Amino acid sequence: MKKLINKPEDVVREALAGMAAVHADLINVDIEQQIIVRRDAPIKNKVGVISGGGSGHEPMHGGYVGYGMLDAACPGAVFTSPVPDQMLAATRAVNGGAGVLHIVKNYTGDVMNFEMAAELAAAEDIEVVSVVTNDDVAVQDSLYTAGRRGVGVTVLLEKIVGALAETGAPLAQVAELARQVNNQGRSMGMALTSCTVPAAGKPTFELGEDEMEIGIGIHGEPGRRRAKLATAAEITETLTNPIVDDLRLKAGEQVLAMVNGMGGTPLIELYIVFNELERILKGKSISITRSLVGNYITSLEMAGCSITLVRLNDEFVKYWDAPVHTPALRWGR
Amino acid sequence: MKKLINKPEDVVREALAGMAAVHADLINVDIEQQIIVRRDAPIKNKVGVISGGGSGHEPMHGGYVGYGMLDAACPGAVFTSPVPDQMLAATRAVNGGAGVLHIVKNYTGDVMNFEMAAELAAAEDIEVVSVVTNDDVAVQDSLYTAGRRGVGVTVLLEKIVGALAETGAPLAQVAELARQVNNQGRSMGMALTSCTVPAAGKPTFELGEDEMEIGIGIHGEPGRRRAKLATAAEITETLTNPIVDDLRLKAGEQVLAMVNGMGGTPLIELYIVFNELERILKGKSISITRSLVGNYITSLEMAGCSITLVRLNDEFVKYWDAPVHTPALRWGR
Amino acid sequence: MPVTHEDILHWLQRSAQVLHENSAFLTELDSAIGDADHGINMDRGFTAVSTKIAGVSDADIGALLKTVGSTLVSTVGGASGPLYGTAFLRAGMATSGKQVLETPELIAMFDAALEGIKARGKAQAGEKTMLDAFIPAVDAAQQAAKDQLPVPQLLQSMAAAAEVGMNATIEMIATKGRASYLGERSVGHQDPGATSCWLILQALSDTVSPEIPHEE
Amino acid sequence: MPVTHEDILHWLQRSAQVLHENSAFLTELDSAIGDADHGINMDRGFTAVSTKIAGVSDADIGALLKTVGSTLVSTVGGASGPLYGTAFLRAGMATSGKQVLETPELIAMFDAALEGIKARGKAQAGEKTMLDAFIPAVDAAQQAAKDQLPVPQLLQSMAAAAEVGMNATIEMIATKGRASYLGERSVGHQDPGATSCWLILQALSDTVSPEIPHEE
Ligand SMILES: Nc1ncnc2c1ncn2[C@@H]1O[C@H](COP(=O)(O)OP(=O)(O)O)[C@@H](O)[C@H]1O
Ligand SMILES: Nc1ncnc2c1ncn2[C@@H]1O[C@H](COP(=O)(O)OP(=O)(O)O)[C@@H](O)[C@H]1O
Ligand SMILES: [Mg+2]
Ligand SMILES: [Mg+2]
Ligand SMILES: [Mg+2]
Ligand SMILES: [Mg+2]
Repeated sequence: MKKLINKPEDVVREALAGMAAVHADLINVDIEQQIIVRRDAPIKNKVGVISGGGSGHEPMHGGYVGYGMLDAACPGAVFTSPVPDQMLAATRAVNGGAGVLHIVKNYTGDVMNFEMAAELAAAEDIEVVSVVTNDDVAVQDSLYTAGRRGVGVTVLLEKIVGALAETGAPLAQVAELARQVNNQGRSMGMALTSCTVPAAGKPTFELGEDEMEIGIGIHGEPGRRRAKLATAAEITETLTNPIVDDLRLKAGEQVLAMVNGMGGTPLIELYIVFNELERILKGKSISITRSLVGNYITSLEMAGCSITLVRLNDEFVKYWDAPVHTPALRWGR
Repeated sequence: MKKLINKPEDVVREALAGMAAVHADLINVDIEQQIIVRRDAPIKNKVGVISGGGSGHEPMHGGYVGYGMLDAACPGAVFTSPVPDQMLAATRAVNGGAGVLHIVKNYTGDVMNFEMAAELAAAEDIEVVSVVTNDDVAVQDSLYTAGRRGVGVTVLLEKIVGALAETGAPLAQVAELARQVNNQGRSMGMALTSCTVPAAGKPTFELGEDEMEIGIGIHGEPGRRRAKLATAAEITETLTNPIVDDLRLKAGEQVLAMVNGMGGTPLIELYIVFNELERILKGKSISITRSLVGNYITSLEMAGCSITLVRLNDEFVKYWDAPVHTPALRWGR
Repeated sequence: MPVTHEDILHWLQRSAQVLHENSAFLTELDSAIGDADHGINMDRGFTAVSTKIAGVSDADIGALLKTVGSTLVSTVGGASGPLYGTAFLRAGMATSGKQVLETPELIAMFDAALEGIKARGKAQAGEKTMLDAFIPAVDAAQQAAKDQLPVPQLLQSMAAAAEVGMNATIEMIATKGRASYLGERSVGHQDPGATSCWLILQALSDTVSPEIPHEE
Repeated sequence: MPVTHEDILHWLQRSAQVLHENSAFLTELDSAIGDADHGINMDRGFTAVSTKIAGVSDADIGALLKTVGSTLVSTVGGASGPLYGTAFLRAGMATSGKQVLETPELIAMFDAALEGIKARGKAQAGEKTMLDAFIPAVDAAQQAAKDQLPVPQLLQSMAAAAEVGMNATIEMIATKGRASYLGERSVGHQDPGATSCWLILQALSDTVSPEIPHEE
């Protein structure tokens, strides 16, 4: 295992300490409780927006804490949902009296832990609404399964919903916008290499020199299927078409497109994928009017990428364009 | 070779096309001439600031074209200095009548190609001043060698000098500030893995599971020495001490610190390195008052990091804090 | 011979040790169909339990098990944290104030734990989860109680049933938890949660009747 | 038997071919002590040259070589682009208007090219660069001229000297170019630029005297 770390068991704690040092102007990091909180929280009468999940997806979620996005994030152990205590501490820390939105990625562990936290918060008379993201088209959705995973759309949703919350909108409206963004967004990902969970010490899966995994999530789990390595053009088709179909995107529609790196793939390759994505969508007369290319929701050092599309409307665009100032996303101020 | 590309020979061209599509609001990309130019160039009476170098270091330099930083960038083939034609085209495109600053990283190829471009520009009566960055303490400097490589300080210098140029300062002053930043900055880097030049098709060097390269540049070249894999704490010491010594940093001084990922190292590890860096500098009573952590000057998919420190003064801070709006660096607007 | 407060303490310490020893193995299983953390999660949780119960060793069994549950909830995370946490919390509620557990109390405790896991995880038998070890184990316990077997034999038959159930997960297609994302590709791999469940039940049986060799 | 305009054209095409064939080899050499692109660079440049000179084949030798120089400058990049580019530009200036090159013109051409590389790269003999092939080659040419050897033999002795010089770079410590960053670690590796220089000179010798087998 080749990593810039000290001891595997100290990875999350030390990274949090580093993050606290770099971004002291934006966030407070409580290393004991393992939560990252906006410096000016709680903001009176503003809905608190929190999210959380396993570590190893940096900059998500801690990198999105700040003006116009999240009020707090709860990082768990690497690839492990945080525990209810963290979520409860974060909920308390950001509750300005207008209630708190929990943004939960759809994984059994995350859902159950957030559920327990919400029960505990309710017992303290803090109003909590949870919205679950489930945008991964690689996964079959049905009543009888765990449902789709929450992946890329989570980042875009946090931005859009965070901007609405910043205006002082009530909890019900903020939660409703979150549900809408989730409904209009889909993602799919692929891996060229595995990643290595620090405490596990070896790659989660092995891939041949000419193989890739299609339909991966963000936890180093194997994908839906293994395939022969292909060109950027072919890979982008493989990821994009199921998204377009599932969203029933039609000619003339506009999307927010994210080409996301899994952590080990350089930017130059992500631009190539974006180029292919634009070509494919242009062929369907769908236009990308907002975009994001880079490492936004990662799986440690995994090489690969994911594509997320969100069908845009005027409201989404307005809140997407609104100022944001977090460690990982910043514009307009 | 596992990359999200089509044909190796199309990598730079297609990545440029992708970049043009993503950042159409900020830059114009001339794919034929292979230059990236700020949308509003040339700006009358503003010194044009350009840089360039091989591709494979993304976001450098194209990601730094925009308000408050570069007016144009010339990306060469992967790890190969661009040719004088590109630099001349870029120089013409950004010349608003106040002359053009060439920011050149100290590599034989880059220096010679920029030199030829400057001769050609002079023949067209465009005033050009070149400033060479040479901040890599891993390399022995002497009159009889190629001198130190230009690495991380280049990014920080482009930001600081770009901000001054934005104020309408004359070429001589802009060039002088560039020299000052270069003089006050030093870097050192290390690699956990090699990278693979697309056209070469295989890793530039091989490293054992328990080995690392210390004192690497940014072109996948082997470093000064190979060493046994060490902890983040030890590695950070190894990189930081020569920088502090060479800069003769003293207790009470303030620095701008960059912990830069080489492309394949995830952010969580860079935060751990930053945490160590802060600890080491605190032990010497040197304070980090500005910082940057992320992938800013990379070597394709290489895993590893580099550290850059710039001794700060009020002028540097002022121009560092000034607004910037480029694809890869943005604040204040 | 009922299960005593001291037996429960020994069981918990033994579980912590067994899970620690099997941490890499459980994580290996989770690598194949999950995210390579189940052993790490369980080890972290039971290490915390082991430390915690040193301080509350004089409480009654119910209080002790509730402490275990809340400690697991607060330290494990992931899917297994709320599931095992809820199981122990419910087990604690079912044994409130008790100093020893006779067969009826044991059955009540296991029933409560099982209901807790089902309520929390909304899964059923056959979905390739810890339930596929735990449901047959509780069934076996009920049968043993009906057959009026003594407690050590009851626990032994539970562990044996859990092991059979665990092995049966190999051929299942996962429809709950992280392994479900793999669809058909989950077939051929043993479920990590079913494995930790068996380890914990085996630890209980071994604690109460250490002299009986079990068929591993 | 002077070198004709047609010989020069054949030489350039042959160089393009040889550099293409040796592209992976040159890149391999550059991987060890550089940035793994020298073969790619030279191949890109001479492929462009090959296309370009098809259009200017009726120009004089000087004009032709200047076109080669500017094409290399515009397409190669890196260190080798300005160096080889300048060499051919200067060679072109030294042979301006010529249709054939007798020994004195050849010597003048090589001298000019060498001065160009030295002026551009500010390196000297012994620094582990292309100069370590080219300087001994030009020395050999001058000796051959003094010895009044015919042109084919002159070119052959140039190529042979270049090869010896190239091999001598293996033991050198690089003090110029990218390999210099490696310091002592550059010892034991053959310089890629010295190798491409030998390939180009060998191509010239092979073009002019294809019947003479050379010792490769
Ligand atoms: N809905 C569920 N009901 C019961 N058990 C489940 C459920 N989902 C997952 N599990 C169990 O949890 C185990 C995985 O635990 P762990 O790896 O610690 O959590 P995570 O999947 O969040 O990484 C699975 O092997 C399975 O036995
Ligand atoms: N200052 C110099 N003078 C002469 N030749 C040089 C000099 N610097 C480098 N070279 C030659 O250039 C070769 C490398 O060329 P190339 O790999 O194409 O460029 P780069 O080093 O920019 O990647 C070296 O092998 C060496 O022979
Ligand atoms: Mg997990
Ligand atoms: Mg090069
Ligand atoms: Mg798991
Ligand atoms: Mg090279």
